[in-house]
Amino acid sequence: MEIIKTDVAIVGAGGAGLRAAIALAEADPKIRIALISKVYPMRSHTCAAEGGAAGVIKPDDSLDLHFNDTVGGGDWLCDQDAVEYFINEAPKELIQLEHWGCPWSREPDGSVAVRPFGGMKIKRTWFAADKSGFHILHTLFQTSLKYPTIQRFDEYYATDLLVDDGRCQGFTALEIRSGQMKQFQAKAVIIAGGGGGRMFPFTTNGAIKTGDGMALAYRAGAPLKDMEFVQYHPTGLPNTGILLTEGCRGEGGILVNKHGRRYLQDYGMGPETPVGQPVLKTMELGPRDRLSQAFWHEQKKGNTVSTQWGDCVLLDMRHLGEKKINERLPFVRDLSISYLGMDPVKEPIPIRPVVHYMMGGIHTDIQAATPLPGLFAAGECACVSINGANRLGSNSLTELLVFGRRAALSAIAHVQSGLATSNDAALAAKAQDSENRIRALFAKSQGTESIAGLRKEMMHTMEEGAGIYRTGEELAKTCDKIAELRQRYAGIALHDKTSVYNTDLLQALELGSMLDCAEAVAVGARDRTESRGAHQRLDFTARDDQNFLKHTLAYYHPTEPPRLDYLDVVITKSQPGVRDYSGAKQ
Amino acid sequence: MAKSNKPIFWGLFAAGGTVTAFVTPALVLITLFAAFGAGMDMFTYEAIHAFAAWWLGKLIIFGVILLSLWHAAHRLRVTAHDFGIRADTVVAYVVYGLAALGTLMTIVYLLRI
Amino acid sequence: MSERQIQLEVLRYNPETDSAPRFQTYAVPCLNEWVVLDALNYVKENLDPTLSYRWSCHMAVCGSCGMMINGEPKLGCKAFIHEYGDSIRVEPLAHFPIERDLVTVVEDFIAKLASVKPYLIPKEDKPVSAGEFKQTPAELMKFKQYTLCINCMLCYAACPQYGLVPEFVGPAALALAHRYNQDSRDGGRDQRQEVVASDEGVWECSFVGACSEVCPKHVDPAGALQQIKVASTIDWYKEHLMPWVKK
Amino acid sequence: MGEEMSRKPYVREISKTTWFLRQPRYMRYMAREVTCIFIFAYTFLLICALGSLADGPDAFQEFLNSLRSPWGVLFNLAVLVVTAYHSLSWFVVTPQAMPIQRGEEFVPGNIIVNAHYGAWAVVSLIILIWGM
Ligand SMILES: Cc1cc2nc3c(=O)[nH]c(=O)nc-3n(C[C@H](O)[C@H](O)[C@H](O)COP(=O)(O)OP(=O)(O)OC[C@H]3O[C@@H](n4cnc5c(N)ncnc54)[C@H](O)[C@@H]3O)c2cc1C
Ligand code: SF4
Ligand code: F3S
Ligand code: FES
Repeated sequence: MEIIKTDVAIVGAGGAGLRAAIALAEADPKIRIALISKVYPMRSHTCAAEGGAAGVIKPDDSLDLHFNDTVGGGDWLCDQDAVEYFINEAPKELIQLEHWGCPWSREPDGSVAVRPFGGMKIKRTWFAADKSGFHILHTLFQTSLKYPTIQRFDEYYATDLLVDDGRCQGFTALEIRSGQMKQFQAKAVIIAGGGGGRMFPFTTNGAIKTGDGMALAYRAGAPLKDMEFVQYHPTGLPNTGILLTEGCRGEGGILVNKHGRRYLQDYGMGPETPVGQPVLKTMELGPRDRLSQAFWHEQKKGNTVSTQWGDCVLLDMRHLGEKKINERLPFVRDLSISYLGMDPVKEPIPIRPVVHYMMGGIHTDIQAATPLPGLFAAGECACVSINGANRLGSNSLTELLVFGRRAALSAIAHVQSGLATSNDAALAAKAQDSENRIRALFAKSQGTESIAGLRKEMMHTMEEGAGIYRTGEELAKTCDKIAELRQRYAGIALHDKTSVYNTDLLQALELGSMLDCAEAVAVGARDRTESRGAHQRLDFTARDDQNFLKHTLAYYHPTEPPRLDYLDVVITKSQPGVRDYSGAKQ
Repeated sequence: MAKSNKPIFWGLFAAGGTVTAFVTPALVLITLFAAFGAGMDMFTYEAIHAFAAWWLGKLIIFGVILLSLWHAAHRLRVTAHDFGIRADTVVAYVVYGLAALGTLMTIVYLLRI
Repeated sequence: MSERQIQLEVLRYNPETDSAPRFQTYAVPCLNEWVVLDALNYVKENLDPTLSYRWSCHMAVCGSCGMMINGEPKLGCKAFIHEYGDSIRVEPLAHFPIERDLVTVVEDFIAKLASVKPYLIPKEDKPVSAGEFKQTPAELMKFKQYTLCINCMLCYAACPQYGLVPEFVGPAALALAHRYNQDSRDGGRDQRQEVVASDEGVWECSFVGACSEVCPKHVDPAGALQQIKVASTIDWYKEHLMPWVKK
Repeated sequence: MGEEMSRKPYVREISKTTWFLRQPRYMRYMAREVTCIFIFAYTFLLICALGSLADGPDAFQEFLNSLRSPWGVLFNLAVLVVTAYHSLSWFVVTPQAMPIQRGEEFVPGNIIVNAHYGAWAVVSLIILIWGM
């Protein structure tokens, strides 16, 4: 097996991975950097983000306000020291991106423009039309080309971390185009593998979001944190899950039910605001979890519109007019026309909540370090706990930047801390184990289970048990089902026996990652007998700060469900309070 | 990689393309009339000679012919390539040579008028 | 929901067993609002797990799923079944070597993107603490269109000059150089000209215009390339005929 | 998953001489390109006219006579069609090569194209009136 030696290796070249790579290259031109990704960097799912990135820049805003919005939005499950670091760094990172050429939308005087976003009390979301993530990703990718020390390994799939002597020292990866395994030896590893929304049937997430990064760390012994918090986005297209950005509502779009009536005021987000004059943090600009939950209630009341793609409510933007829609939401218009055949200028668009984001992920501290020495994580796959029980829209793009860089700085510190030399023979043996595992999977042909079949069952049970509203009973079923699927996974058959670009093998590996993550979600949710943020239980409807002002930590077990442990939330200055989106209390 | 010298020719090509686009069809219409023998009294030697003898007339004629030639020559070079003739240097010599020849003839004739 | 049976003819190539690509036909029951990518996913899930192709976002933004559909470069996720007849022919993007099935070898494209220095080379250095560069909406508009490229390479598959002369830097990469050249914050044009204004750069383009016709994001690379030619020509004449007006 | 290298990318050859038959848009392009042959030839015709003008009235009359041959007529007709196509194809792409930005907006392409058509008509009219 070819061995590639480097100082810092990064798994994932989305927003977080690229930001980390650039930070490393800028910090020290002598550091060797390996940036590996299962897709070409600009294909990473950061490109799909539309709305924008939050950071305090305008004079009417303040760091405290951003702090309060974030912590309250996260239903007090955020670690407040991490949030504080995050909001302090946010504006710097966004300006840095501006200096790298990001085409942020502008005010007439040439300063960057900000837009309102759900759950934010003040306009503070930087945006580049409705392609913010796309522009961030491309700006980062293009900027990364400036640095010769960033060595890219595009279309390499990381399979297992190599842990020896109690620390992470690299990983094995499959070179997709040749089908060969490679061993990456690194003094520090940063995982930036993105989220795992693909374990659910309706999702805004692209095909590559299969939780690989989380699973890598999890299997190597680092715990996953708060996995039960899965964010639904209230406005996805019903047939494809394609997202219509929160910017739609930020610009003044409204949600109505089948009677043409706005309904959010019935769920504690009123009083009703005038059409076309959105008021921050109320009605349509309430947080995502609340909006998605309101959908569920409307559905139960029979107020939803039934379409050929299932039940929907309507997102009405007609009053914005063609000019504004073209200027601020051109992509939204394009997507609606293309994929649904409906023009938001002319008609209300049917939408439904779809799985969007995972608040949980690899447990890291405020330094972006995991409990496993030498292993760092950033981006959606990590859980630094700034998002708590519900991420506020536009905080995550900023998070990629802030903690991507943070992970890089921590990795450098780790590399420079004088590490013991690695035991090459031990690493080689572990790499060999990993190769054997992949080879065995590749060779499987007798199995009776199909990848597509297992995947469907997983999605179904996740939607049933771990959806917008959960019950202990349903969750118990889902846990059992996932455990069963993990066992049946051993019986899958691989039909494709070609080494070159074997997507059958990749899908098998991705399914393995999703099953591991799905179990952490389901078990975490089953044992959290309270309702908080995105985790809503019909059998435990109240928030329970007494018992659950805590993070869930899930530890991997190869054949059994994860072992759970809990960790206190860090509270510095904001005591848990009531999440109020009624707009009454100005 | 070195910067190309193609801008010399491309500049002439682009200017020529614009000039020919504006004037050539009308010119052709005139010669077509002449070819049909229509309005023969208008194509008197004297009238045309007078125009060509006038300094501005000379300049206009020279400009139109020069730019048309170099426009066509440069595009022909590309077209040869498009038809699979890959001896670009030879092609360039031939087409630009023709254009140079035409330019020279125009100068000589204009001086003789 | 209307359903329609489609004959999906897919070019298959397995480097380990085939000496040349061949077509394989699948009968796919399609819903009317499906895109070609949905049909391929149907094949992969239900008929033939060995079929290989790239995709991710399913919303025409990641640029992975470029392929020839009935001979035309298209994004698989934006080629609607209802726009085609009952038989659809799918091939890997033209002008790129086939790695396997619909997967092409794209290193050449990536290297070309990198070759034009596609990053901001600021006119003046400015520390982050000094805040953002000012840029008016009009200045932003000047290059905005060229930032929309998703690197899908459809333009390379459409450009005959790239097919004939693989050294050609090509439409998307050159349009990206133009994007930075036009940015009011940038001062790196001279550095980019080395590659951009070389023979293999913009001068290999004969303004076929196919690139812009197929571009799913309306980047209009053809326009960008002509603008580069105009500017480079002015450069040349200035440099050689009026050396005293040095910038 | 073999140990040895199993990649073997397949390169599809493109014919250097017949590539443009593949697609209508390539044919349109080639049609545009070959206009140059006619423009080249026609320009030499003009040069000949100039030469005859320099040689005196007899030579000029001879030139006019030669124009009037069937070949002369046919040639002129062909050039007319072809150069008109050149003009159209040239004006249609000017907004791409030379966009005009007014404030935040770009002047719509069809306005620029139409302005060119208008100017073309005016220039042609002037030439025709002047020439006759
Ligand atoms: C449709 C949509 C809209 C959004 N809009 C917004 C918004 O407006 N504002 C906001 O703040 N957030 C938004 N988000 C959330 C945000 O975009 C994501 O959380 C964020 O982009 C994740 O970035 P990342 O760098 O962590 O991961 P990604 O960009 O997903 O990148 C993951 C990387 O890891 C690589 N990788 C994964 N597994 C492996 C493996 N096994 N081996 C090698 N490489 C691997 C992938 O190739 C990829 O490069 C949105 C999300 C979606 C889906
Ligand atoms: S210019 Fe258009 S066609 Fe070419 S790569 Fe970019 S988006 Fe694709
Ligand atoms: S198709 Fe090719 S030749 Fe030029 S205009 Fe576009 S790059
Ligand atoms: S799948 Fe992303 S562009 Fe088609």
